[in-house]
Amino acid sequence: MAKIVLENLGHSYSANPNGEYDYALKPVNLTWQDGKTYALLGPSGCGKTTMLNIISGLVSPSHGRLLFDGQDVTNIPTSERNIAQVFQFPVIYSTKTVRQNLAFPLECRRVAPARIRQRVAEVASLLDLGYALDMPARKLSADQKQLISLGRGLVREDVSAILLDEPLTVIDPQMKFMLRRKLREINRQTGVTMILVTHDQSEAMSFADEIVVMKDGLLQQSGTPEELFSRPQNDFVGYFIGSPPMNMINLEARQGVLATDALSLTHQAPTESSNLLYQMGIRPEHISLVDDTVANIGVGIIKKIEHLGVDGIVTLELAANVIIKAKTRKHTQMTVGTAMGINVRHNDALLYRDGVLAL
Amino acid sequence: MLSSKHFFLLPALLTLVAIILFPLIFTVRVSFSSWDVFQSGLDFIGGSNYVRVFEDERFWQSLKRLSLLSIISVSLQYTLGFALALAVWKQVRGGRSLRVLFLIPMMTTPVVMSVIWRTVFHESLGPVNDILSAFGVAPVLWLSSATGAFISVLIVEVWQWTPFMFLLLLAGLVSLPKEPYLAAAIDGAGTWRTFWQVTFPLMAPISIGALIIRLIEASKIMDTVYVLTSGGPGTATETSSYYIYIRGLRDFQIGYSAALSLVYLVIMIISLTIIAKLLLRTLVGKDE
Amino acid sequence: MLQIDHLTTADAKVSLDDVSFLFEAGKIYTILGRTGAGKTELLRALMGLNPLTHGSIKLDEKDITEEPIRARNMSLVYQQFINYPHLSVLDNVAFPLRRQGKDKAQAQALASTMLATVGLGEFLQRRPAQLSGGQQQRVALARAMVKQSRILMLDEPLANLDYKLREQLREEFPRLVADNDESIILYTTTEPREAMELGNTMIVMHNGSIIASGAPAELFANPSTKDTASVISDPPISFIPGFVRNRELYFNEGHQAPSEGLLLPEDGPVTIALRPDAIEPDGAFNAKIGLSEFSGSQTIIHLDFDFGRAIMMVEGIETFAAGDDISVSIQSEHIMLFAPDGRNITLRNNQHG
Amino acid sequence: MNKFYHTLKTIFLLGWSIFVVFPFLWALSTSFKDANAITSGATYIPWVDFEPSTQGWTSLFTTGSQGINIVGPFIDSAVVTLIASLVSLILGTLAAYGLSRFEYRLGFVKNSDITFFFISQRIMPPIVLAIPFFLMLKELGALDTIFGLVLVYIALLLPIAVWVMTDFFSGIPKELDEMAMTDGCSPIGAFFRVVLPNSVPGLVVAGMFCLIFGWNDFFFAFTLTFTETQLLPVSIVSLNSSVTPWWSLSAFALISVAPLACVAVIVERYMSRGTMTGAIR
Repeated sequence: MAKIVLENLGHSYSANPNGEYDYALKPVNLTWQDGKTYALLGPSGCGKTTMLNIISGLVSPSHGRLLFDGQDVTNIPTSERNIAQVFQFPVIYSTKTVRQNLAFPLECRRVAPARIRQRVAEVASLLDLGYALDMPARKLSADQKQLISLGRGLVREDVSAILLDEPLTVIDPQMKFMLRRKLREINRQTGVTMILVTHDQSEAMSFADEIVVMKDGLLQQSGTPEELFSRPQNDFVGYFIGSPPMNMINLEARQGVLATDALSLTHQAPTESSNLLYQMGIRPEHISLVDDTVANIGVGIIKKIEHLGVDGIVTLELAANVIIKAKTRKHTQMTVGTAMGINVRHNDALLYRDGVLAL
Repeated sequence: MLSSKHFFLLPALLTLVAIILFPLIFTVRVSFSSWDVFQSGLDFIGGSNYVRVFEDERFWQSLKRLSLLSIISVSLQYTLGFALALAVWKQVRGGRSLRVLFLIPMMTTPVVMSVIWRTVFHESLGPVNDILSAFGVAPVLWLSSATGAFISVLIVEVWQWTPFMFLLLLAGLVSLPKEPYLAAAIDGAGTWRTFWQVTFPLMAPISIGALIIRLIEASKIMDTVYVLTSGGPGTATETSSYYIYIRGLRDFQIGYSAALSLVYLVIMIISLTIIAKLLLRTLVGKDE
Repeated sequence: MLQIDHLTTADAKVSLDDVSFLFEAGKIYTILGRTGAGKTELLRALMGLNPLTHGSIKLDEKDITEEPIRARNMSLVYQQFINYPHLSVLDNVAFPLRRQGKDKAQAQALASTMLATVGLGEFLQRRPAQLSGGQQQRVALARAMVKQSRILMLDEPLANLDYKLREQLREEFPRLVADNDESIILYTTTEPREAMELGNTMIVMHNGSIIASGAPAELFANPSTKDTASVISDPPISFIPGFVRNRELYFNEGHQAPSEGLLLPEDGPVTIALRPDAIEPDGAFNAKIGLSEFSGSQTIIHLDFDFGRAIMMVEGIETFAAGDDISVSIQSEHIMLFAPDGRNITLRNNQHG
Repeated sequence: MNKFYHTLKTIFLLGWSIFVVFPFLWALSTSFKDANAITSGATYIPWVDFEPSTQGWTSLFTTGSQGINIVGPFIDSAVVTLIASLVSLILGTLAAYGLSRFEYRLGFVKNSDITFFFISQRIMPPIVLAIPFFLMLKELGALDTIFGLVLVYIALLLPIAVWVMTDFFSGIPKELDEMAMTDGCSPIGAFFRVVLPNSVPGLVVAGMFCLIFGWNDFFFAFTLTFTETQLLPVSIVSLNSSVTPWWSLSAFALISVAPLACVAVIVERYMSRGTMTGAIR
């Protein structure tokens, strides 16, 4: 187990990076605590896989240092890093049984046979694979194979972190749910640090204690799911976290305040010159819709209602042609074309200056 | 009903049937005749040609020799081809020209190269004995001793066909996924373990394909033998094909050689099927 | 109008089992089902790609069961991003038009208009392999739509895309097919939310059969069988075995379940279905928290009761520690009851008034 | 440890390279020798070991009693190989496509049986076919003609084309041709408009294999031709049995293996790109 520190860590695939566009991963500082779960989240090509490969040792970073418990491992080969990894496609030793698969990392490290038997039994019971120990590993289903991959990491007592590279991609939708839960349980029972790479924000939100959002090789924000949701540091995080994305309403500076015709919510106007774009960001979940169209901060006409089951998404047109979306459970009682009153708590209306959180 | 799907298959199928089926049926018919130099034509003598086959010690000897030769040469080709493929697999510098170089022997005509090899193995004027003598080794009777001739044929076969193994195995290696290797590194497996636990199992289907193809081709060996040793000295390098050739096209015992070829064909099909099944079971662990 | 009667297939891993339906022009049908439910097989059978062992297909009163594929006036978008690798984006979309006999200039003009509509106006001369997954799927969509065929079929078109791209295309989809009033659109998906969001009519498939169909909201509110309820619920619906005795509802371990407003069936076993919104914090039931996870502004809490497992959804982001005890209430107005044979037997007082 | 492996690898590669190159270098050196240089035992380097002469090479292009004509056999070989390869490739590609996409059934015979029938032709030892071929071509009046050989070589090469292309087509998603059909192509149209343009790598590999096995065949050319038509392998063997000097023989051999050695460059390119793997399973 270890604390992982990324110290000014960056990577460029070209030898002499000219300008920031040459970086697959722009230099970043992060500290990951022992025993927690982390997610690297972003669209394809955002640098999350490069970051994972640097941690696993597949890629040697062009800048900065990587520390495991204070020890510099930047140039240490994968095999000596004490990490484990689960890949997108299940990797198993196809000629071996489940038991032999689980024992393999210990055999490679010349652990005593009695100790190997004991560890394999412990891990098998943790993963509920006890019944399958003597089956050929290749006969198992994809989700069980992923558990074997995970087990090969868990069986080692010295493992610093388990890296999960989109491990749920090839799993049946019905099994995804189960496997995600299993991963969380294992983290809780063993206290091993887990780092998940994914493009699926809901997967990241439900899995991780802390999420690192990335885009174009640049760290956007790192924080708990709650922080990312309620205080996205910029418009990209607001867009990427949450579905539907955060509503962004343009503001104008008038009489010392930033305001919009759409809602009677204002923010303090800045003192600096304001050639900048100011926007108000409101989560669809933070908008409450009421039948009363008078005692509220704005009125919108319902343009569209999407039923998503328990809850629904309502698209509204406000004054000045501003379109917003709201998420509600009362969608079944609404009809398109009617006017609804809109309420938003002032705390939930965030101010963005040129796309960056200003408050 | 002739639909578009027949447009694809029929031309090739009919061509092959027309070219192959007549000779095959004809061979079966001839094998029941006494057609030879003195009596050309299709009479009917029952199964006496087949009885003769089973009593023909020289044929069974040639079959034994052929099995030995093909199993040894194909094993060598596989081992060397795999080793070569692994050696140049990840090599970047100079790798391409080495790969091209290693492929060249399979592109050359076996009989033509055998003509060259004859001069190479020439016992007084050839370079091999010359070089060996520089190391103080006495001249080897490459082509005129039984063992020497067998080894010469083996060397030429290995030279000619290792590239074929190399080609198939390297093509397989370059298409392997990289994750299993990273996983093995993470699990702490060294070079040796990684090869046996990752590379070898992943390459098993390709290995089986390559081995079977080479065994099929090796069992037909005849060109090299014809040019290099003419089956000699004595019958030391006489393979089945070559023996059937002698009986059929040199002695002109058409009927008898037809029987020989059919027996040989049946043995080939049965043994190759068994070998394929065995390879599948040992390398892939299929349990059907 | 597309009428299918008793479609049955064999041979494939998943086969259709006596499927009949009437599709109307100008509507979007979403076909929801799990992997292996027969969605793809249905589309392929309609297209003529999978042979039928039984049944007939009628398009506008004309029997097309035996028509060759090219004459069927249908188009299909695959889950994998399938385009013609050797043709440029423009030629890809022009391809079906050329086959319809349009001349090159006309076909390319129509194709470039369609590509502009799907937002690929700048990429006409690229090869599909040079585009991202989302763009490739747009090309496939453009090629399917440009033909203006009577039936447009989309087989899980977004399944292989990134989460956010999926969201974006889902958002755009209604606009792309907005001026459609003659075609029948069939759209398969495994995601209940996608099916409900996009379809005028939702068709639920299970084990090769259509088990339910209707307006999405209506189907969600009153699923006719347990299978239907299970397929269309995301997050999952929890089924807890129970029974009715003396006009009271019980969970199997003997805990009485709330039944206010419910008309209970005769005494006997029932399955009590709890959607995530049926459970709320604080109340008479004790449970252990198995796991809590965030989903947007909601927190999903997995509960372990004495009598079974269920899922609760709480508005807002709240931290619940796994392993803790919690007391919850169960809202009888969100409970559904299913008979042992799977029929929905939920009856409420107000429905009778 | 690592260094040890590296040294071992280098020695192995070097040793094998020498083994591969050796017969060629020897033949090249021999082709510039004269009688003196040969009968005095093994010599290697021109000017140092012996005085080079070009008679080995010039004799190949001289006609008459002193010369050996290589031009005729070379053209015959090229014509037979190219025509037979082309026909096999066309027929084999069509059949492979049919077998990978449609279901054929004739009694108990299914697709896999037909594929096996094609490929099993490679098991057939040439000797089994040689005599009947001889008699058949004699009936057709095609003995000792290019036409006769082409016919036989088709039977020889067709299985190779079917084998390579079947595996190649199984790697092309069937959705591609299905899509062409939904876009208005007939099955045949789908093949020509969509599948074929995307099959170039497979066609190249299959074509190469046909050329290699066609060009290098000896036995059928040997049994089915005599004087009118003569292919390179047969002419060199007939030289070998006579009293032809080593220098002419070596020059002849080098010329006849040269064209196909160039093929190695193309094969290497396709192998390295990984486009050949479909052709193996």
